[in-house]
Amino acid sequence: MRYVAPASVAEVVALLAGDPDARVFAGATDLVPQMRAGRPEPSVAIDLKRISRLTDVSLTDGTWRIGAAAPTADLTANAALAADLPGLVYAGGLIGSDQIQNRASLGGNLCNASPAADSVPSLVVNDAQAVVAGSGGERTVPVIDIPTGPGRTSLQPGEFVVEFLIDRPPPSTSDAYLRLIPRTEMDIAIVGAAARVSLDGDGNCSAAAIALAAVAPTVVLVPAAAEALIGHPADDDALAAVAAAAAEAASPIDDKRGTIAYRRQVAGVLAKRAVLEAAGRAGNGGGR
Amino acid sequence: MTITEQRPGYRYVGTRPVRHDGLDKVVGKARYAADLVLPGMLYGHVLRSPHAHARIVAIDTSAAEAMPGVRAVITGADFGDLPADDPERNMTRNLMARDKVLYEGHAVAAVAATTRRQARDAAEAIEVTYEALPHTLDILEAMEPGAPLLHEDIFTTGLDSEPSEPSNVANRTCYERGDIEQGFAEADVVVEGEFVTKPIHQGYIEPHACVADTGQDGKTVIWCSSQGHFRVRSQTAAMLGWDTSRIKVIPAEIGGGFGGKTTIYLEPLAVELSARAGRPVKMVMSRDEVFRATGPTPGSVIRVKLGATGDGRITAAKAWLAYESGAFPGVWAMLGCMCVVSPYNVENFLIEGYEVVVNKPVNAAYRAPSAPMAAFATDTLVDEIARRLDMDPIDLRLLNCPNKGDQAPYGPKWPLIGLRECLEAIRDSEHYRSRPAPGHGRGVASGFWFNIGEASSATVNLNENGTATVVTGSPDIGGSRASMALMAAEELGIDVHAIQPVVGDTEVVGFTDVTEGSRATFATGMAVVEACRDLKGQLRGRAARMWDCDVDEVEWADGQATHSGGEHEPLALADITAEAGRTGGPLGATASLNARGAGPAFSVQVTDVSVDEETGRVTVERYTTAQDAGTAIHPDYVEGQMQGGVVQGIGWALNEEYIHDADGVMENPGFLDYRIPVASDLPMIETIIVEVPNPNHPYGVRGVGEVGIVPPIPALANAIHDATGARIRELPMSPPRVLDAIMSGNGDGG
Amino acid sequence: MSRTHVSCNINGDDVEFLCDAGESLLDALRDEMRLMGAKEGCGTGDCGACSIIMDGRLQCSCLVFAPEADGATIVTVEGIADGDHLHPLQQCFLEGAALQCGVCTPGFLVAAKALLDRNPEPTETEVRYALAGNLCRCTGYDKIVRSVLAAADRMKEEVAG
Amino acid sequence: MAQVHFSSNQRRLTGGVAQVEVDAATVRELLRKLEEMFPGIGAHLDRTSATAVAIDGDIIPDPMYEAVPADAEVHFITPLAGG
Repeated sequence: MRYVAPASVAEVVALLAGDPDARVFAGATDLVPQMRAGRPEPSVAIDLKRISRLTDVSLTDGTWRIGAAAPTADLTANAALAADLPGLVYAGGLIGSDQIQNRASLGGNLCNASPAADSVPSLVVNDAQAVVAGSGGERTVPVIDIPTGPGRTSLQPGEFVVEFLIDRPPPSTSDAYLRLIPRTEMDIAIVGAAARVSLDGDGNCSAAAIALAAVAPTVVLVPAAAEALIGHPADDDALAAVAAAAAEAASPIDDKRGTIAYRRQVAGVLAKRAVLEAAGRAGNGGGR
Repeated sequence: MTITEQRPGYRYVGTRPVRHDGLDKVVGKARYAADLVLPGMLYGHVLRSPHAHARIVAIDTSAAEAMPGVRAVITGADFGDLPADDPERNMTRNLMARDKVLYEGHAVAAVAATTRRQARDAAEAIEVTYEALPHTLDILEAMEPGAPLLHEDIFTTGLDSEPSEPSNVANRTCYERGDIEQGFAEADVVVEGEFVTKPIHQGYIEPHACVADTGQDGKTVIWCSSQGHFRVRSQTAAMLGWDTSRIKVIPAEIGGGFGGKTTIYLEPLAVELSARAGRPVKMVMSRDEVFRATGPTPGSVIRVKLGATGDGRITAAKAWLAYESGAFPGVWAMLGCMCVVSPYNVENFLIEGYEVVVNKPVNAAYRAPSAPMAAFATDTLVDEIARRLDMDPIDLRLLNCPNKGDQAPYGPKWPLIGLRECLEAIRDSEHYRSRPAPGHGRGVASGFWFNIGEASSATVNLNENGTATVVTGSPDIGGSRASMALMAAEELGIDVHAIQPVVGDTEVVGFTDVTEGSRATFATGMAVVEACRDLKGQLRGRAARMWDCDVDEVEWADGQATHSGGEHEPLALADITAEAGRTGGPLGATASLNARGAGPAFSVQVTDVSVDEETGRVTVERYTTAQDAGTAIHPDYVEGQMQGGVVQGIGWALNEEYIHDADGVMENPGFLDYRIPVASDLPMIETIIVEVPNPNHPYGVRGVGEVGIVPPIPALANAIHDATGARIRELPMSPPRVLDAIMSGNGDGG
Repeated sequence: MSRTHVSCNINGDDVEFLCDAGESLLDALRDEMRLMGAKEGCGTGDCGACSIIMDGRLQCSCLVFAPEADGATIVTVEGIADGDHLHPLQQCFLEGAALQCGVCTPGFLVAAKALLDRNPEPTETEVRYALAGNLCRCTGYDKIVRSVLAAADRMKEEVAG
Repeated sequence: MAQVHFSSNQRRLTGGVAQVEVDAATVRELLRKLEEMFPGIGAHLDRTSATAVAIDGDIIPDPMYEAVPADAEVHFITPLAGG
């Protein structure tokens, strides 16, 4: 294995174009354990952390640009981002320990393509767009279109994610993410649920998005849960409908971390609670 | 907090000095086995079985031997086979498979090469031809006739008639007293249940590691991480067929053991590789190997039935216990039988236990081995009786509490024990007297562990400047060096930091058994005290020479010699050691002994939990443990043992488990999915040290290392029941299982 | 295969070493620099025994490729004390009996230092969450958490004094 | 006379006898006398790796040469392991 730390996106594109076994990384928090578990080493490990565009977090013209390799600790430390997108920032702060969060990135979390990735549901409910670079130039793709199954993405050979674009949420809008793990830290989500809720002047939901982690091969957007909410306040009836829709949308598997029945039940519970939390914040004006 | 019963005042014993080995450990200088580097050192790597059960048809090492950097390759054929009745035979067959592999992770071959990477690549290039065999993973299934057999030569012992067919059941143990039918007939309340637990790993943070340097003289030096370097020596000798005098074992600092480092895994392989390569060989396990190939504590199925009178007296107990011991039998079911009702006086009981082999890693001791699973069953049912009778659970336990002179279920009469005092300490604690917070549930449980004595040696040398060096053979896994120094300080009357406690290798100190069974401070401490008392006699003799008087005129107290007639100024220890060369030479003493009279240990614990009834997540909100230490020599480390044991029990109760797939492959061989508790999972663990001195130890010590792990499982199960009404009888009480119990309305039986 | 040359500053010393590209920084620290304070407990970032601070960030050195350290400033447990003067965390760990076997201790000290560097007055809960990436199997964490809180108090007094 | 108690497993070798009185100065002598009383039990109990002795509640592994006080209560038990 070779190690390279290019200084520009163009250099990365060139390295990837010439070598199908090359692989980009930011924190290597998935790559190293996979290598230790016996996965073949890449021919070249391309360190993205020395490209400022990949690690910067900035707000320009009402859009947050989050470098794909920015450590999630940098998101947590960014008060303005946390005010705008508290659910996403909280999700980033759930990924492993402080040690992990100083390396793990949203780009890595997305492209590792684990169904249980904590930050992906929050990216999805906030309609995040991924800027993807490849030999054909750059393109912008909705985040939800990137994972296609466990360990698989829609990225073409030679492509990698450069940054995420998220529009600042409008007023009276906020998001939340909750996950269920057996311990308090250091676990992979058995189920995760993200919600984004906008409230109108009467306290009714005017827009909503709910997405689930670890209940299907990829992140699942639950339009039925959003529909159940829109036009209503986040009251018991609406929340029960959200929970039912989320449980219905879940198509989980039995594995070492949880059972089908448990995941369905908890998907509903977490969806409901995430909506309640997001709506509570939205009712306080959201981030503004 | 310490609750003390009639113990004398001491000057050093019971104080909390900074431990002697602490500084090296906080600056990163403490040397563990994996930290050792020798010139020319090679790296060893073990090839392990991917199959749970398979016949080894052929092993071809030729490709591996031809690879760059490879200096030696070994397989089971390179070691002699021990006779069938040799007690170490199973150990040797665990270290390197012969004929068959018996679990996924079973060692098949090993390589030494110049770099770690070369060793690993070469190990993977060894071609092993397997013939897969049917395997058995489930304890009850393995007991059935017709189950896949691990061993052709296991015929169940302890049955009423000798079996004609081999089986996976190694032995049946039975303890019986009184008339069980009569006992249940007298009962107004009868409760029963089946309790199931999974294998649990000790989870020490330091993986097994050793370095072996075998010289051309046919001798070898081993540096290793072990709870007992004399056992490393004898077991390594047994596997190699060597005389023990060819082997010197130097104990490195040990990064946790909890019973898991009372046996060996790597050392004979490293010695053999080193002998063949003519170079030192280091072997360090990965975490994955630690989980797959080193000893967990058994999974179990335990059925208990208890009867009690309306006023709470337990009249009868019936227990059926099956422990899975992994690929080779152990003593786990027997120990479970001896513990299952021991915190209670029961006149009528029938206890039977079965030791069952399955295709999983060979079990090793883990902190009060076999007792926690048994306590899970019994103390859950005792809680059920208390609820049925509307009795306080502590009062119920006090009513049935054994005292000195009562007959323990495993036979002998109880010596002086402190269970009653522990129960009273919890009953009187602020925690127990306060009501649980709204929504919280409370659980109580008690636990028993024997504690053991065994052989220990100590040498105490006085230095010319009045300091002392205390050399023992007990690896220090939790602060025992500080305890040795405290006892020596108390005896000699010099400052605890004027004493340097050292763990000696196999060639500098007398034979000492493994640091296990909560014995180091008890047994090795006894040897230290005996050597110090010998020295005090010598010091009086030297003072007599210095004063030119009869030795009977010299008294020793508070670190100085005084003349009974008052004719001489007292001589401090340093005054005497300074003159030692002129009064008869160096001052030193050695004691070697079999420590007798280990004091049984009891712990009583109370916990409050909250349960998220929609997800089944349990949060431990508050925890208090009371434990009889006999005498706490260094209270900080007594508390540390209590707290560590409790938290291991919490992990076992809530989240830890071995998960195997249908092929017998472990699915969670890492700390990500084998979930030991993290700091944010826990509250402070409040401790109450109860001191009912052990009359058989000069300072009243009982071992404190193990019993703390026994009560947490039933305490938490009882608290979850209190919070939710759901009775959980299978571990771990993880969110899915707790939610399932809540939703299916599993309450108390009956 | 040729080895990679790395220049960095470790505990105040400018150093250079050669490593394989796929080697972890943990292995490089231990094998090349003979700094044995950081331990490997898991090799997968789950236990924190290999914690170091690299360019001000707490990391698991087992997850860092050694060549990433080129140009970096690294603090290991060996660099926490100020000469012979122990860091208050080290002193409080000793006085508070916050270690038993000691193998996790270097990682805890480094992680706790990173915490106090960024949050000098943490609550008990903040300490527990900040140290959740460091596993200890001996102590049940009680005395570790108390010792970190004690060190924070002591550092505050030192600043005030 | 020492009071020797037998566990359920051991009673299969004593024909169901739960307790006997034996006059013996050491465990070795005790085993010899028990063997005379219950042929076969000596070999069963003599496997020191399999049996320890509790004399008046004090558990002694490898007890062959151990003294047996007069009126001692003796149990043959499993040798203990520990963590």
